[in-house]
Amino acid sequence: MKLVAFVSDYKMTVDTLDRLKPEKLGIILCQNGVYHATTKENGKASSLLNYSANYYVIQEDLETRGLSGANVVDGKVKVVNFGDVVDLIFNEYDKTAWL
Amino acid sequence: MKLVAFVSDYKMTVDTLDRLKPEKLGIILCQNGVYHATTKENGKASSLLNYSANYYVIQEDLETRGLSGANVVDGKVKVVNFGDVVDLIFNEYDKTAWL
Amino acid sequence: MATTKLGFIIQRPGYKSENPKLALTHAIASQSVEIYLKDGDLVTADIAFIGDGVLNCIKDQKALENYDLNSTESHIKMSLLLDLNVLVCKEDLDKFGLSESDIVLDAPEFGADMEVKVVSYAEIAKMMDDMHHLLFF
Amino acid sequence: MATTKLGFIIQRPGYKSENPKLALTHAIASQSVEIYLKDGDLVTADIAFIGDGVLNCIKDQKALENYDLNSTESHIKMSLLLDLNVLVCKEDLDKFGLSESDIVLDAPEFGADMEVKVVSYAEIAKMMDDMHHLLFF
Amino acid sequence: MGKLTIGCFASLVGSTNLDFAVKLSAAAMEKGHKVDLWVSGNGTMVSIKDQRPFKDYSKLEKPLKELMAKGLNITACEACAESRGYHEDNTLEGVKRFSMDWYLGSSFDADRLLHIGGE
Amino acid sequence: MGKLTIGCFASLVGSTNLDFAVKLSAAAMEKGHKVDLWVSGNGTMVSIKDQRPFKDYSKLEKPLKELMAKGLNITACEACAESRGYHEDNTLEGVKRFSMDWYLGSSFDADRLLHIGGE
Repeated sequence: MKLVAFVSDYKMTVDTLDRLKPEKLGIILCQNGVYHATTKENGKASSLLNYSANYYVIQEDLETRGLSGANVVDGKVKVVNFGDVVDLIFNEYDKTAWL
Repeated sequence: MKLVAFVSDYKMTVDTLDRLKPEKLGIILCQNGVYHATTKENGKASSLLNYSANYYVIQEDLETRGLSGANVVDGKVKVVNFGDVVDLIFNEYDKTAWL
Repeated sequence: MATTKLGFIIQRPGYKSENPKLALTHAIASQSVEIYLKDGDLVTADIAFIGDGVLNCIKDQKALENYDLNSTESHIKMSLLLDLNVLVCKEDLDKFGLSESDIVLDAPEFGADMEVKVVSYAEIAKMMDDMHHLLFF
Repeated sequence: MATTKLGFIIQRPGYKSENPKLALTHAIASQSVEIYLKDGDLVTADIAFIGDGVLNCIKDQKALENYDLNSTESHIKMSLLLDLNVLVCKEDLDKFGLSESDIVLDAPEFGADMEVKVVSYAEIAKMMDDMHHLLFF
Repeated sequence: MGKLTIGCFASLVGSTNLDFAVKLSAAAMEKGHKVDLWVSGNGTMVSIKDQRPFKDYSKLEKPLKELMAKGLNITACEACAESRGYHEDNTLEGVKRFSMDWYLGSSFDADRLLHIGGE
Repeated sequence: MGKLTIGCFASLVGSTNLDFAVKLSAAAMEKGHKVDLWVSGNGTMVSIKDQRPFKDYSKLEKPLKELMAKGLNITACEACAESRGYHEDNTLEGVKRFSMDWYLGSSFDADRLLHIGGE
């Protein structure tokens, strides 16, 4: 399957992403999940960025938290808007998971 | 200070207990926090039981989750009811923290 | 005549959140969905407990006695009565040191023929592949 | 004539939960509590951001533009205007690689004289010791 | 153009899960997709009418009304609403109330389903 | 005998935070303590009258009424309630509605305060 997962928390309480092995994985960082794209702890990027996946982060949720400016977003994460999310859901993946 | 902390989750999203250094610490396991008293992962007791603290777990919340019977509760945790919690709050500690 | 298959994946423990219960009550609603469908069309619900979600399956839950609330256990039994496919991840049970004797396995007192299936995660992954849509709780 | 001191400890990031905002609005309510008290009696509120809670302090939050919602930033500034003591844990800022230039420090545009104090955790612990009651968010 | 069914369960005024569901609905409809929105659990909170629009609290009555006028189909779980004291006469005009099977019925011909559970 | 002030913020029908607050209130009053209960945020949900008592959902109207009859002092945050569409005429009899300063006022002479925030 082609699965797109939404991560909306900074501290995750489930390890489901470690188990899912879809043929194609997308991860959309939204709400407090956006910190995974921007925030280093002791200089280290979030381990959530270590999956073999396409990463996206929602612009509005970055801005809301004072995290605008492309320079703060990790290079492997693409900044998107809600319209892009709709296209990802319909055109690039066949199932969704809000974790 | 003498602090009694309530832990109501199994997966914690804060590390506040690591920071607090009261002269006396009580930890009351309630709601899904009761799993810390009963549940071993790969044979290991929860690391939440490693603090230098007095531990309590609420009987009703154990029972609700099918965890009755003293034999399932870790030896360092005392099973209490809500009346006991009231006495702990008023007589043994001076501040509370719901984490 | 078509069938849409839904997979309900429960990954968190219950009671502190309404979600595991709502997963089961929504899955059970697959039994009355025909009023919205044409004759012969179907929506099916498979249920899987993974991760900390397997803690929902521990038996003898006294939620009615303590919270005047139907237990998650009773909702699992109702799912069995309605012939839903209920899977529990064996690796996660093993991790918690839980065996089949610790969890809800059947519901003969409800008159249910179905039983909970303790299966490897690989089988749950296969189920997820086979579904049209997934709902994570 | 007595004073009750409350410590509001914010340990989680904002917006996904209402809690950090409610911490600040409740702390601000210490300014209007006298209607419940006798002359000369006081309730004071000190605020501390620790752990992931320091992420609430990042400046230039566009919550009004995106969610039609007052930002946590604006609530911090309102706290300063009302002369509340606002502490931010330096070790946690350091861990996240955040410096004073990244966070809300003052609110001259609100006419506030107070400034946010970036302090070591030891000072926050001292504040907590000094309070009559603690409220964790 | 396809059909998107969104379920929003664990959200509440004050988190942004319902805001997310409404923003995504708007974006999908903008692109010509049909959207069904199911609210259950605490998500039913969005179905109450006359919510006072303070700047300190999430408020969705206005965008929801605009989207419903453009064809958004929104239904609240009746039992979840009643158990919270949200009754028929208190419901935002245009929001339907049905049993949980409505959500499953909507999924039948949905091209995509996004279930916003979580905490 | 002392005074316990409890604040319950992040809870909702469906979690057991409000149940916890009510059970603790009952136990404290049983021992002769005075209890003030402040509900704010989603906790204000408990102040709505006519919640239908289903076995699948937490329900607190009955125990709350019993405790109020014995002297439990319960107040809901007015702004939090209004923003959710919970109005005066929909409020459980005996539950007061005030601004947030009520909670701080109650803390003034409280011997102990338990603030149930969390998620």
